[in-house]
Amino acid sequence: MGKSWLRVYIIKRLIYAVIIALGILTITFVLVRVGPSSPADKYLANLAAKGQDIAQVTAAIEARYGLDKPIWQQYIDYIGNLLRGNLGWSFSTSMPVIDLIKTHWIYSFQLILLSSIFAAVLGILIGIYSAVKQYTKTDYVFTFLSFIGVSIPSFWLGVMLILVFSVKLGIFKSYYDTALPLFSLENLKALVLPVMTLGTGMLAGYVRYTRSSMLDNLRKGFITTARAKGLPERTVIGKHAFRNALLPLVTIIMFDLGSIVFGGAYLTEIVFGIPGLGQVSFNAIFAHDYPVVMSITLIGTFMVLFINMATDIAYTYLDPRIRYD
Amino acid sequence: MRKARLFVALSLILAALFTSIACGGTQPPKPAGKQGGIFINGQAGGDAETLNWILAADASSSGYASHTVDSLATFNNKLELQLRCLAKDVEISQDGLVYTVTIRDDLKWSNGSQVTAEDYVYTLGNLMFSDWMNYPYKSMWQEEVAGNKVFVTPQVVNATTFTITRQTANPDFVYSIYDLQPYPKYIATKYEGDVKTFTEAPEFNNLTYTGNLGPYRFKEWNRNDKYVVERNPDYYLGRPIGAPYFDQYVIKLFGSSATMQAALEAGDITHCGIEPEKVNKFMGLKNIDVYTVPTTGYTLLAYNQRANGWEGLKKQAIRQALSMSINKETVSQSILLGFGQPAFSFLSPNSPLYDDKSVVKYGVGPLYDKEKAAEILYQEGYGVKQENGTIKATNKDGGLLQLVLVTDQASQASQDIALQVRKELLALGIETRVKLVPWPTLLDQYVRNKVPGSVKEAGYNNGHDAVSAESWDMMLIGLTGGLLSPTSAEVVFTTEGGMNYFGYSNPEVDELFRRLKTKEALDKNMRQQLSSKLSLLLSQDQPFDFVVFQKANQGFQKNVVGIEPGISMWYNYYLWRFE
Amino acid sequence: MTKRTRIPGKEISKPVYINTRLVNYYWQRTSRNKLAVFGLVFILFLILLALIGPSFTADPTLVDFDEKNMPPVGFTNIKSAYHIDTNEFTTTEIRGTGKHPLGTDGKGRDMLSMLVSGAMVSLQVGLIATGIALIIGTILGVLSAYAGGWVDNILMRFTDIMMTFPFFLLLVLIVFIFGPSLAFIVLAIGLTGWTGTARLVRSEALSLRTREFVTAAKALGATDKRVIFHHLIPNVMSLIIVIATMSIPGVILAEAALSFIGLGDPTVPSWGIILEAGQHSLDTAWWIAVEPGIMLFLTVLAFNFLGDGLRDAFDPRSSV
Amino acid sequence: MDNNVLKVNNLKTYFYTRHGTARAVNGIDFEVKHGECLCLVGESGCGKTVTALSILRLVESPPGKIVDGEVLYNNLDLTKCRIKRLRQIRGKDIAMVFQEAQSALNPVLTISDQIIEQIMLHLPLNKKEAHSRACGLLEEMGIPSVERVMNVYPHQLSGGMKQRALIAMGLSCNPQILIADEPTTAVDVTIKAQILDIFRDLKRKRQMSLLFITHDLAVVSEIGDRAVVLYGGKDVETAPVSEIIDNPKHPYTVGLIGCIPDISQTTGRLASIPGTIPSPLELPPGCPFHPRCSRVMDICRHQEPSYISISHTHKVSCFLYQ
Repeated sequence: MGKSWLRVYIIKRLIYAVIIALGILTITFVLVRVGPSSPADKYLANLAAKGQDIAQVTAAIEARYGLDKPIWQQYIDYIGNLLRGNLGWSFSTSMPVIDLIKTHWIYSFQLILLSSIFAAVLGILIGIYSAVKQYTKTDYVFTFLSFIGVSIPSFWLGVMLILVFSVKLGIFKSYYDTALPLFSLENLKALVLPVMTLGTGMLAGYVRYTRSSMLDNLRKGFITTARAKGLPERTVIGKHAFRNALLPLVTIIMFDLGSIVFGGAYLTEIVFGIPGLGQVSFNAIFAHDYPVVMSITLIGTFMVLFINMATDIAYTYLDPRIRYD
Repeated sequence: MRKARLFVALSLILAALFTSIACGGTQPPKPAGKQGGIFINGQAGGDAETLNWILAADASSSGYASHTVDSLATFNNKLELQLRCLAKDVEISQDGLVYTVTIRDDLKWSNGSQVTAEDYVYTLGNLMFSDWMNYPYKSMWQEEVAGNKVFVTPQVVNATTFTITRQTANPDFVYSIYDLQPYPKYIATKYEGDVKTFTEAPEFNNLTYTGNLGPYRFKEWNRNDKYVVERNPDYYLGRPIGAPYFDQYVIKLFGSSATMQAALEAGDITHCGIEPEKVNKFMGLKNIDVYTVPTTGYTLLAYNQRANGWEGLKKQAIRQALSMSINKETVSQSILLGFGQPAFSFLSPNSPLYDDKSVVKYGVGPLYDKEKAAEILYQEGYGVKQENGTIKATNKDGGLLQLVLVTDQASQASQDIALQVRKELLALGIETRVKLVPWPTLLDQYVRNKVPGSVKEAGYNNGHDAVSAESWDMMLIGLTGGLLSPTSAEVVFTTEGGMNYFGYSNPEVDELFRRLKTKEALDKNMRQQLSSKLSLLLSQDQPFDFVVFQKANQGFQKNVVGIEPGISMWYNYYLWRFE
Repeated sequence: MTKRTRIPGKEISKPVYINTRLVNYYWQRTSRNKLAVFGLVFILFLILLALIGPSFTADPTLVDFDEKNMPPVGFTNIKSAYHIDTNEFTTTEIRGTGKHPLGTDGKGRDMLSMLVSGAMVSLQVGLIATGIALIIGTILGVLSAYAGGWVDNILMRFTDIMMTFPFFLLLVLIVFIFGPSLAFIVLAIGLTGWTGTARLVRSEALSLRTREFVTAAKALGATDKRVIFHHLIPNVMSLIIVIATMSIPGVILAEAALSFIGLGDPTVPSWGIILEAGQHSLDTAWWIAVEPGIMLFLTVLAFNFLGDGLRDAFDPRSSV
Repeated sequence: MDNNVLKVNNLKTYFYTRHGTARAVNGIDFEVKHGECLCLVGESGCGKTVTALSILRLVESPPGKIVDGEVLYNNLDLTKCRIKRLRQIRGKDIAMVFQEAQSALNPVLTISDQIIEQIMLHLPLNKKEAHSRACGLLEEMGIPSVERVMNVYPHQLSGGMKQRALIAMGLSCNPQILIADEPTTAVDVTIKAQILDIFRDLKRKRQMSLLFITHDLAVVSEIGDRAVVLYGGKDVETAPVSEIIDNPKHPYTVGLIGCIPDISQTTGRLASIPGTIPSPLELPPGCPFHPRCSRVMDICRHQEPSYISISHTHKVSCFLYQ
């Protein structure tokens, strides 16, 4: 089946993405510059303790951050550099922003990837089971647990997991050790608690969405048709019902992927001391490291836009009825 | 996580202080111990900002870099001078104006070339004193001559000797010299003149030049995670004995002190600081040693003596009365669980200049007396006698006396003490509103001041008539107490001092500080005398209530040997090793 | 077997809140859901607690450092003190007392009192911030649907931008830059959280716009303002009630998360603030982190239960 | 040995809902003979569809449950046999065609996927053979450009096409019995005629039994051999179609026949049965039809009428004939 309209659609979406990104960049820029605080503020305790002339130091630091120029000039400079592919220099970590991102994305990525897989696989399986066994005791238990799962604050769950598994039982380390090789069992073990922390909410959400989406579809006529054909229940549910139930699930899973880096993943990174992108970006905010804040916002934005687009395109394959014109 | 910021900032300052002077030269060389192992130092604060330390304004950055480059000198736990990187001496001329520094002749940069006096003079003259660099701490190298701030003059004498010449005497200046670290001239000239390229210079950001100057060499710095340095076999101080002993020294960052301490308990890290509540637990652990050491960090309660503070605070008697009603023992026993020491002076009790007899001890013993405090307030017209005979503090017109106590919300210790102060003053009938504000707001709204209606931008001390945007009466802040150089407190206490935002003015104090920076203070006895006088004067006058000096608890794995607990315990850390 | 029931009055332009028959109907549908009833009861209990609780509990700001880290009733804790003069440690075992049934925090404040006053904070945050978000979202959504054309275009592109903005990052940015006072946090959450509402309301209003009663009102000469405020908005109310209930938990959690990373208002002891303080003393005083977490969890759970029940009640498809 | 291929005895299917027990099918008896077309007739809500679903045990459970009776296919009771055995019968021996092709076809699978899936499940054919078999069936249904239709998704076909594809699917394994549940309701008049033609052809060519469910007596008269009239979950009259049309006995059947518009009659209003069909939740005592019956007697209100044979082929359950 030819999908030539899809190419037009992608081009449209890309143009649209650039416009959105520009809007977001501008808002971020304005936000970080209109605030009353200065990057020099956090040094003042130190400087005062050493008896320094604070005004002079503030001026020196602001000059080095490029904040002494007029705001519009800074904006143009920033956008200009960006267009040339230069994300700038991170003052709070003393390395090019691009390198900073390159060294830290993997920590977030592995966490998010594992959590998503854990949550999606388990969530979908439980959701399907629960839907098929609707109104049985197991269904009630799973539904209730899923309510608990979505209601538990992830950061609190992380703290509790540490309390139980690290402090009381001593099974897991309470922090993530970056020294472990990426593809090793130890690394996987180190990620168990973080993945549970981040994944539980997602998992519970997926259970609920899968269950309701499956229930919607299990009531449909084509399920009776499929059964009337003599198909085994596994095929009826796995092929006929689930393929139809997948669509809303994909939306929600993709949305989670796009929004989790700077939400749940960040909180998890804080609790377990994982130096991922979430930590990098929020530390940059606290350090007034504008080039990093801007770049991370930009990356976050593009990621969301890209995931949205990927979702839309995935739809056209999952549901032949969908067309974008 | 941010909550403990000020506290953390303080401990970082201390850590930096210790690590930057983490050397030791006159020590008799210890027998060669077992080499090997990784020392992991846990920290629950923020990461350093740069290894290009000359640009750093934060405390951790120079601490990170100093593992690879020693300073000129350091002090041991008894605050005795330990000369390092120096072959001979720092000699001060009779008139106190010329400092002659002689460095060792066996110091090498990474390319094998010798570290010379030229490098030091270049670092001072072409980097620290240059306009393009705008060195954050440049005022440490400036003096006031005929109303202008001018830099001191460095000069090369020969390959291992240079001089620094001042126009005015200042006995405390020598401490700036002791802390000096060199930049390699042969690399720095490449970047000279352009702060941007200098900032991004790979040699400085990766410390590739440090040769044999420090016990460790840079290995890896994973931001927000860990900083790793590895054993430097060429280390000039360790050469005869093979020190340092650890293969690697790691600074590992944690998101919270709880996980960090759990890691110490589990043996995943070698060392970290321990909060008062947990000391007992760690003392009970078989694998952990806990050392309680004094620090220079102290908390003080500033009384606003500017126009937008309560007018009573301008009177010495009232300030004394308030200080008299705040129990410092309670603060150090109940809040810090004993890991504190009542403070009566800006000088740390550990300072050789501190004289316990020349302070007035408000807030302890007979000078913790609420009745007497009430009586004073009553006599000054700020109180009414109640039917039962007790005195209730009031406003001048007999109304409810309300005071505003502001402090940084990030500091747990300050918050605790603020609430305790509120409780103590409530007993006098004073209602205190505790305002916890973020650090930037604190600076912007409460600290910075300007003369109303003037066009001059708000500063930290804009003269007698200036006031801050928000009015306040008391402020709890943390400062580093004077250890060796009393004049570092000058900015806070003198009328014109750059950090005197609370409007204190006492000509006698000004005069004593001035004299401490003159030639006469070069004389050790005179210096002691002047400091004691100043200490007494300030503890009488109570521009602040000096509340408490904190003690730190350092937890180590038991198998680390060679530690000398004390205020400067890191001074010989290159000799530490595992059993 | 699915039995379809027509919702009485669905087409009537009377708003839900004054149509008692409809309210009764929805209440009946909601009350069939036991979990939703539990949620509602818990929320009412919480409101009651927040309103009259403080007059029964001690002053939550009252510090007593001699009674810090007291365990809850039935638990014990070790209290230690270092004596500088003798360089000795004294330790005593302390037991939870009726004076502090849920123990005390690191400042010796009564946990029960703090949790009670924290309930007020969480409810305020949840209700006010959601209210702000809903008002903005509803107005923009209805306006967008009603005006159409370039107004719709601009508003929806702006909504897209705000939606694409990583929500928590934006929130942290705003709160960090402008300072963490509770009022500002509430405002910031409200100002960033309206996009979903705007979208949903817009699509609902778009479908309503073409309905007969709106056309009829227009034909009778109703002004735009009247159509919007008397016909469109009342008819999206049921949707809004569901959105509100479903988004309150998120808002409460956002405030708690902000507090957790140190951007909470330290002068107001919200559950998030207490929790954050508690996580540093997990091994010595676990209850400081556990108790507010449980409250937070139960509150969010209650709102989720209720929201789910309401959504089912308002959704004719789901009746079984 | 009789030539019944399917025999339904006293079938009862109840739904247990929050509002009470819905007795959707409340004791139905009928049999389908080899090669005949039996029509189940009744208003909507009388239990026709549930009967059809109950035969293959397709009633959603919970809330539905077959509480009594038996469905005998070649002496095998489908209500009690093992599910594995039943699956072998479903789609192979007994196939079903549902009323709304739109919802009965899976929207995310192509037509070929859906037909081939069934063929390969029951017949020992490989994919290619199954494909050509499916093409043949579609062709037989009168679908033009079969190859194209095979590869499209249901939403790309018109209603009539979908219905044909669905029928093709039902026929794909040469079932002995085809149950068609109102296959003509959801399509417009011309398509309806074409679909009915298809069924007539099938009956002629394939010699299979057809259980045709409809509310439309006109359709019954066109293709039915025998008819069973259902009311309130029970069969009230069974007879050959001609008898039903010409000589209805049960007052309900009489009423139904009266409802058929006769275009030759130009005056008068359409006749209708007063009242509404009883809710399966609250079936009236006695004869379920008595509240609407114009010839109601006292006994009808208390006692259920039993089935009596009026002739060899005509049975009715009404006190009028006892």
